[in-house]
Amino acid sequence: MFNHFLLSLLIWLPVVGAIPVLLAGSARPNLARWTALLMAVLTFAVSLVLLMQFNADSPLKQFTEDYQWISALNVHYGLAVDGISVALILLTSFVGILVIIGAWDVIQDKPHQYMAAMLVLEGLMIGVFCATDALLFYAFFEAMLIPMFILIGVWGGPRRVYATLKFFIYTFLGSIFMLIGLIYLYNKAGGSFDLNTLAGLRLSMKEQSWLFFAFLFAFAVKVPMVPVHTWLPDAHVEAPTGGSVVLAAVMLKIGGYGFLRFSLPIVPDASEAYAWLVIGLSLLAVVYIGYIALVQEDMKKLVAYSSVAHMGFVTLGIFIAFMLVRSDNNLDAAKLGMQGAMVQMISHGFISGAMFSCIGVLYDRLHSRQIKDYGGVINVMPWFGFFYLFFAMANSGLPGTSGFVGEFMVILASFSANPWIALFAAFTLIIGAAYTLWMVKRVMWGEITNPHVAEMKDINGREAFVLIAFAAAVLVLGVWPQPLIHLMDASVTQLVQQLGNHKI
Amino acid sequence: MIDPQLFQLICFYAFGAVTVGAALGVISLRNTVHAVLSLVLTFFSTACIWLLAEAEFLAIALIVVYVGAVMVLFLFVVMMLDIEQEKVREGFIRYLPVGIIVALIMLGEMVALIGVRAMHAQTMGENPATAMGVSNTEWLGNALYTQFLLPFEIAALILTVGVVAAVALTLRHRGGARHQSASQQVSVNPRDRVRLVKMATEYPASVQPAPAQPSAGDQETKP
Amino acid sequence: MELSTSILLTIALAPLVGCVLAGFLGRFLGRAGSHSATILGVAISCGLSFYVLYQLTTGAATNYNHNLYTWFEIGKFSASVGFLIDRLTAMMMVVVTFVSLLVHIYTIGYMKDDPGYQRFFSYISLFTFSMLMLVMSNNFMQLFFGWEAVGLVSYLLIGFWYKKPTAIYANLKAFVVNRVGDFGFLLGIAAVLFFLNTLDYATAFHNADTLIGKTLHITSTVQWDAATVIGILLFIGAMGKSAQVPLHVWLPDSMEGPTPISALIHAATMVTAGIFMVARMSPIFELSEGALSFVMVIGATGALFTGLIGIVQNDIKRVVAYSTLSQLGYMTVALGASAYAGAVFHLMTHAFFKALLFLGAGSVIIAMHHEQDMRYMGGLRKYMPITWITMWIGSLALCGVPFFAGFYSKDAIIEAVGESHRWGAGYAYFCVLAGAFVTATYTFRQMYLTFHGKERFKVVEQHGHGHHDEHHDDEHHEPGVLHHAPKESPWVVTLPLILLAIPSLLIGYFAIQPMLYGDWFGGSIQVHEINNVLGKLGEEFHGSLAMALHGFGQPPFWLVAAAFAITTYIYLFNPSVADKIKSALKPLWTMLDRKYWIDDVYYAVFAKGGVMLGRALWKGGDAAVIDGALVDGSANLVQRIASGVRRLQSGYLYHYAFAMILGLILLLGGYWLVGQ
Amino acid sequence: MPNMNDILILLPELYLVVAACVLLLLDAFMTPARRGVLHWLSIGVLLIAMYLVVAGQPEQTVTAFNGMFVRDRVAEILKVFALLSTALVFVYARPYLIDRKLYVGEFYTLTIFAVIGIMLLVSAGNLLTVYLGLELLTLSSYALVALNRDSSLSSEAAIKYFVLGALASGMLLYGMSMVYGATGTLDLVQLHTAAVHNTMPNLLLFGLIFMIVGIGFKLGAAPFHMWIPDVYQGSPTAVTIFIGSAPKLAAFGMAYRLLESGMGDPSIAHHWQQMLAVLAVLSLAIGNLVAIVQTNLKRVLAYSTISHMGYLLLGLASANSEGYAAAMFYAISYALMGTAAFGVILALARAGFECEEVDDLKGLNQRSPWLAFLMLLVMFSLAGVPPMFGFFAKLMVLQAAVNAGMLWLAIVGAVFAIIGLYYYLRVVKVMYFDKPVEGTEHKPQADVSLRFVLSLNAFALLVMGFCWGPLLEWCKSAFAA
Amino acid sequence: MITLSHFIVLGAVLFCIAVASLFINRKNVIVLLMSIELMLLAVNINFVAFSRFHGDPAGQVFVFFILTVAAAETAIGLAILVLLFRNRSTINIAQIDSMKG
Repeated sequence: MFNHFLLSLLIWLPVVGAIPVLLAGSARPNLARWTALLMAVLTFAVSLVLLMQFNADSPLKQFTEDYQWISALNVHYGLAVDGISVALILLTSFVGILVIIGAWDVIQDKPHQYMAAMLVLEGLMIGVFCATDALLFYAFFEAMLIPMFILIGVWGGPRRVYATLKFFIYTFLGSIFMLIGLIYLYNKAGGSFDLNTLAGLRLSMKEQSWLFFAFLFAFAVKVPMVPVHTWLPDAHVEAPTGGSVVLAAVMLKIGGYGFLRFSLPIVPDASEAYAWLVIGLSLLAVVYIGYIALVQEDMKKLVAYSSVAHMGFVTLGIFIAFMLVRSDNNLDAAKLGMQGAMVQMISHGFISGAMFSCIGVLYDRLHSRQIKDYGGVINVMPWFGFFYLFFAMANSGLPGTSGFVGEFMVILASFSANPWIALFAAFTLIIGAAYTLWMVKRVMWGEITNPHVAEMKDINGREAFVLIAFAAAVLVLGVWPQPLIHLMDASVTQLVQQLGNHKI
Repeated sequence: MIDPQLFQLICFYAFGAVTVGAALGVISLRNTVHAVLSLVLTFFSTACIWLLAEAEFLAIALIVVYVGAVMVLFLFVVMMLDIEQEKVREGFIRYLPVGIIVALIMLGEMVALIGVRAMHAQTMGENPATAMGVSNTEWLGNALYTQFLLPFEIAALILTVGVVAAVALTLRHRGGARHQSASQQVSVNPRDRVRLVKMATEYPASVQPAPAQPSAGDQETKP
Repeated sequence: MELSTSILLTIALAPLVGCVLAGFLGRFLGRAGSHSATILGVAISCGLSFYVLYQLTTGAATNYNHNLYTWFEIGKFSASVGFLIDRLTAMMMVVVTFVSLLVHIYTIGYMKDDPGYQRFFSYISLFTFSMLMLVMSNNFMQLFFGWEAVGLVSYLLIGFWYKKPTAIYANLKAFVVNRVGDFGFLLGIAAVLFFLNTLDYATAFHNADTLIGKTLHITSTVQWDAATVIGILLFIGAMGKSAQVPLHVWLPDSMEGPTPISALIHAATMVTAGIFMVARMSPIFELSEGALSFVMVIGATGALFTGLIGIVQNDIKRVVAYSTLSQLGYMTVALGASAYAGAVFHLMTHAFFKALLFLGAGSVIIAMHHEQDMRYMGGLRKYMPITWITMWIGSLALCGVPFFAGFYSKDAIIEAVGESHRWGAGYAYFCVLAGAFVTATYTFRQMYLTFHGKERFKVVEQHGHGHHDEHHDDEHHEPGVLHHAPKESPWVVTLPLILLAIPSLLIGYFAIQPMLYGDWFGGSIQVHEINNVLGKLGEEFHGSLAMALHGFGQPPFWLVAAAFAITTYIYLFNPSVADKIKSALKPLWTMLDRKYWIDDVYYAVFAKGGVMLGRALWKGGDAAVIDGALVDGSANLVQRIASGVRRLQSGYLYHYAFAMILGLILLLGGYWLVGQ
Repeated sequence: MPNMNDILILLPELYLVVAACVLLLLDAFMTPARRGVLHWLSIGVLLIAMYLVVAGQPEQTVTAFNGMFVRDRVAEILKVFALLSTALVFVYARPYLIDRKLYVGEFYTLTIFAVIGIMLLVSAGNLLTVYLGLELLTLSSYALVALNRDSSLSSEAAIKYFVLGALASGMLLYGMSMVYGATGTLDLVQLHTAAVHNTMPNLLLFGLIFMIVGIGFKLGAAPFHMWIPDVYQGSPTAVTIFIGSAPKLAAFGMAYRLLESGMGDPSIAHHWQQMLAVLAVLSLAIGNLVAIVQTNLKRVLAYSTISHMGYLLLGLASANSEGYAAAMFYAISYALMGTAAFGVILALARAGFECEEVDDLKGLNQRSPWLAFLMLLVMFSLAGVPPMFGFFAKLMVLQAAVNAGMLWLAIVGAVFAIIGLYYYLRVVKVMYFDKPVEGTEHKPQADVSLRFVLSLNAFALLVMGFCWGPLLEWCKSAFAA
Repeated sequence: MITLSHFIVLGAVLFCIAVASLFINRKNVIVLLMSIELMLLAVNINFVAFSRFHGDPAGQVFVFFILTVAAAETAIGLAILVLLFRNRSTINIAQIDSMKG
């Protein structure tokens, strides 16, 4: 009975919860903070209920809610989740709590608005992962830009306006073409936005190609893929810590998720035909972005670029599955790649979230993100240093942390498709270690050169809580990814089987 | 005996020429008053052309309404505003070629698209009013007060708006003008106007008189 | 009866527990508490490892191969965490835990004044755990986990003194260079999965024969033999971890770390992981002549040429480090010659004597107050006799003087290479023989410079008021000036030396027969009959004593003797000759001193080149082209167009009217054109 | 002759005429101090008219006065929203008018006359009614624009509006005369059939082009848009808000009547479809591009109007019931968004201070978070970001365009939506991200009724994003037959 | 013999003269207003002619209304003009460009 509206509850609890937070006003910041935290925790609790009630052995969508929303247009308020969605929802609600705790007394200016924006954002992102109606998906997909826009713009750094406008317009640019594509499909399907219906449509190669590029553009910007990634470093650099965390941890995943939900089922033949392109861009992300990350002088920018590189594995894993299914009929390897992509998404959510939280900790103390302003931080902040190093190692894909799992699986799978692809992908082992550890070297190790660094205090309990939570997730996922994989297995299997269906 | 149809044609060309010439005058005459008068001439000749088309009522109406009212209004405004004649025609020669070219293109397109040739076949048939045995005015009036009753009412509304608007835009309550307001005069409180000041008996210069109250004095000048 | 899972788990996890205790609770446990906890953990591990080895050797228990839990399972692919314990593993476990235990104990003395005491113990316990995971693994995934984990700890320990710029440079370098190896290793694992559809050792080795005839399509026309590809890729991993040419550059720099870990990680255990791995993968390597030749040539090159560098080093630890590189080359050559058992045997003996040498060097360094330059030593033997004697034992073992442990292993390798007919064997044989001379040269030079001859340091007594040298502010010292006379190290330092000296002396004598010529490793190491050089040697083997006696007549011994003579003359009797030779062979000396310029080239090409490339891509690609031209460019273009279009709105009424008229004309004209 | 039935059909309009006259008289005899009565009375009048429109709506389409007047669903919906938005205008305008000494009865009466014009226009069944309704609307508008007699900008705007408006109606009339010449009828229903079988197809289409100019002018579609920015800027904001809302509905109604009712036969429709497509592209381009470089908030909104009319034309150009429904939906959404946008400007203006420049909004979130939030909702709605109402309106017209086979047009619309996004975001940026300028830190004064209704208005944009279904169905039902 | 085309061409010529006036007269707004009157006159000629040729009174009725509306329109227009002159002291539209861009 509870299950009938569980997903709606997940989406709207934080969104509606934002209202009392806003009402608390700037006069009672603590009330706003506690209310926000309560909402976030409740959401997380509900998502845990979802996890427990979820039957991971079934590939079917579960917790289906389907109401006619706009009958004149046959738009449905359709929600349902499969394993992949559940995993991403958990990630979202988990990160949701941590960003609120992370911002607790860091955000002094209008904390109620900040918290409310975060909650709204969280709800909308969960909505994206639940929607089964393309228009509903699109609505969530776009709507979440608004709170993010505000978050970066109001609480961001000095160039926040440029960054946030770039972020918004870039993303909008990408998705508007998807909208046209969806409208086209809607008409083609005789008036339905239902994703299953759309997936069942027969489309000519020409149609598929156009649609493929419409989708590609939308999701490539979101992921982001080279060469439409340049909004990300700017957005990250200027965003407040919480904004960066959510952006990196969850929002980028929506791009990868979109590929799964749109490109693969709806335009499989075009996806096959242009898989080389996506794979090429993914590899470019690994190598090209790797080199760029190497020379960044701003910590956040560095991590942002490394996000681009890591997300390259997501797209690589998804599209390598295509090659494997279509050319070699190697379903298991395809699943491996696809699972790798999924695990990489979740894992990158934790790691990048943690990295940005770490940089936030530093920024709160020194108000600088420039690597050169630091050096020898470990001398004064040993506990922080431990976490920083841990996440840095996870970021460079150390086995035993979650960062390794996805990359490992994707590389294994891509070797099956083509050893050269694996070769370029595996290059991340070298360049990833180089840029991450070089940063660690310059920030953490060495003598203290900046007198302000000497005055920095080690992390407090609140910061420690956030970092420990992230670290626990990274570690558990790295040591034992099987539960997560099992959660998504049925869905991924079904998805991979669908890849083989020709639609022309 | 001239063929009446030919005569009509001659008349048409004559009035047409005057119309076009006067219209050209409207747009080219240096003096605005002359231009307005030229427009009057245009209307007159057009009215004549309408007579050729046996639209007598409208021909008269054109003269009454346009020449009698609208043009007078124009003249009134022109004279009232006292415009420098030389300046307003500056650049006439400069822009003339453009104007001519545009007008010619326009005319070419229009004539080409209208299909003048097809219309050339259409000659004037019998006057429909005459066919019904009524005058043009009656013919028109019948239509106006039956079929076109609603537009007629709307036109009344439009004229009302015209009046309201013109008044709203131009009527000024001049701040400097002096009016009497009876109600205000009646409702005046005497204590506001006159103040009885008790004064000490006048003494020699060594004693200061009480200061005057300037505000009371100001009040009294107002109605 | 099988081995008990709980014992194995205890072996692996006990050090981890110690690590966590010392690491997170070190502040509460205090110094003694921390080292007790970690030493206890490692001691438990060590004891149980001996027990496991005993059980396996005596046949009280059979091999163990079980998964503990599934790491992932996707379709037919799965990876697990589990243990494969056979005699090879057991031997490695014993070596690792034993050396580790001794290093733990040694550290109490070596690090006693260091503020990072607890942290250090935590790290080395973590290392022990990681190394155990590596050797006990029953699958490639876990192997890779251990592989990287030891790399991590190595990174942490090299940079232990994180304030030292050289240390944090060295650890970054070590990690990244190792990653280059791992890059190949990971691809190798991917290849294994691709061809054999499994990551499990047992299954993979069982099906290894199916690789024969399989090829990998590199391009549409080029195809490579599957086993060769796998072998070379996996070996690239070993090249990184075991510091083979050309990925050896990190190991000498890693000497920036504290000496105990140089002994443990960069001599005895971690760097031999590559050797262990190849031995473990013998069923696969055996399938490819090409891969083995590759291994042999790489190993031989390392064995000779890195040894040569050792001759010109002045830092006591660096000499040992280059010696390690050279010895690793020996082991690799043995692998390449299919003498896997020989390699593993040398691995074991080397672990003992090289750990001994490092710890001895550490002992000297303690005595010299963290002065590592041998030019300021000399004549130390009278101050620290135990160190002196034990180090001589280690040195003789290293040189391969008969009866010492190193003799048995090294001689076996040289002979095995001599037996091999593989492509490159001739070159390898030359290298290992010449290497014997080189080894002896730098070893004796080091011993003479350190312990013999004149004292080249000054003792300036400083009557400090309870002042103790901080361990790492010795940069401020004037070189060669000591505040106290050198003295023998405390028992926690010398005890491990003694305990290591014993196996350095004896283990070869007792172990060679079963390990090399017996079937002690059982199925752990598989050699094709045709490649079985050790088998051939075994036919001529008549016992350890006979072999040692025979050894006196062999070329290696005479090379060592020659080296002994020369170095004795130069360093003991006529030190000025050394400088003469140096100036006479100036170009050669420069080449060796610059380490064949390999570091310089790497730094210029990969480090600087990488940064330059990155900057070029960033400024040129991201900033200029994508952001500048495309993103901001299109925004500017829009802005410019907008400013232009804006001017149409001139504010003049007649222009507005024109616009309408023009619109009308256009519509009319357009329609007219369409109509035509 | 008209009978009682005709009167009943025309009841809302007749009622309004009477009410307007009564208000006119009341105003003449009322002291300025009691003008508040007039204000509330006017709003009441409009609301009652709305009730009359809805309550008296017949099931079937009916005509009155020999087909001069049509009362159908289309007219009903447009009238309801025209009345509603005008009522909103009254509420928003009062404080502004009071502050500027424009609080006069003429504002109310002229506006109501304009509304009558709108109602006649959208109900027109004859070219003549179209023309007269249009003139009633525009003549009132000219006067309203010039209402601030002492403002030089206001009179400049008025003269521009007047000359161009007269020119446009001249062209419209020229077109009507041609259409009349080709078909011999002024009645739209008869025109529909006569248009197909006429002897002079060229003449008809020639007239059509001229009529499209008239329609384009009324909509404010490029290149007939030039009056919009100047008139929006120059008019008193209280008038701008009116011009920016209800007349758009009228323009749609007029276009629908002339094009669909009169020229809706597919054999003719494809001609004007192409022309409208051209106008749509030009409007989208010019509106969105030039808005980017504006600094005056009213001009920004003016150019935004032009671009929005481009979208509306996308729907119209589809020339099918879906497209009309979408276009009407769009017009309604725009009317609501326009009133809300200008409503915020009005709420921020005060005596001696026009909130006209974009920079005047700087730091609004600091000064008045609530108004800033309302403006945020409006801006995102105008930009067409879900879940706001504006997005779904855009969706509908894009969908209609794609469905009508004009995919390229939809893509153009999408591309310009992105460019348009920029200036809406800029407004949000100024409000939220910038610090208030020195000396403008005052809190906007609180007129309770304004704030309350404005909040409802702005929130409607959000709420309608969730339940736009009924409205859409209503719109669709108007064109179902 | 007068044909329909005579009237229509006359109307077209007047219309074009009005259009030309818009281009030529860039100073005097009164001339602009008169041009518009010319344009309306062209329309009226068309309507009268068509009405006559169709034998249908509607066209002439239309002209009647156009005349009426034009009168009201002129009244408002000239009122606006007077306002403009009061505020600007000029009716030279070349000087009236305070709003642009």
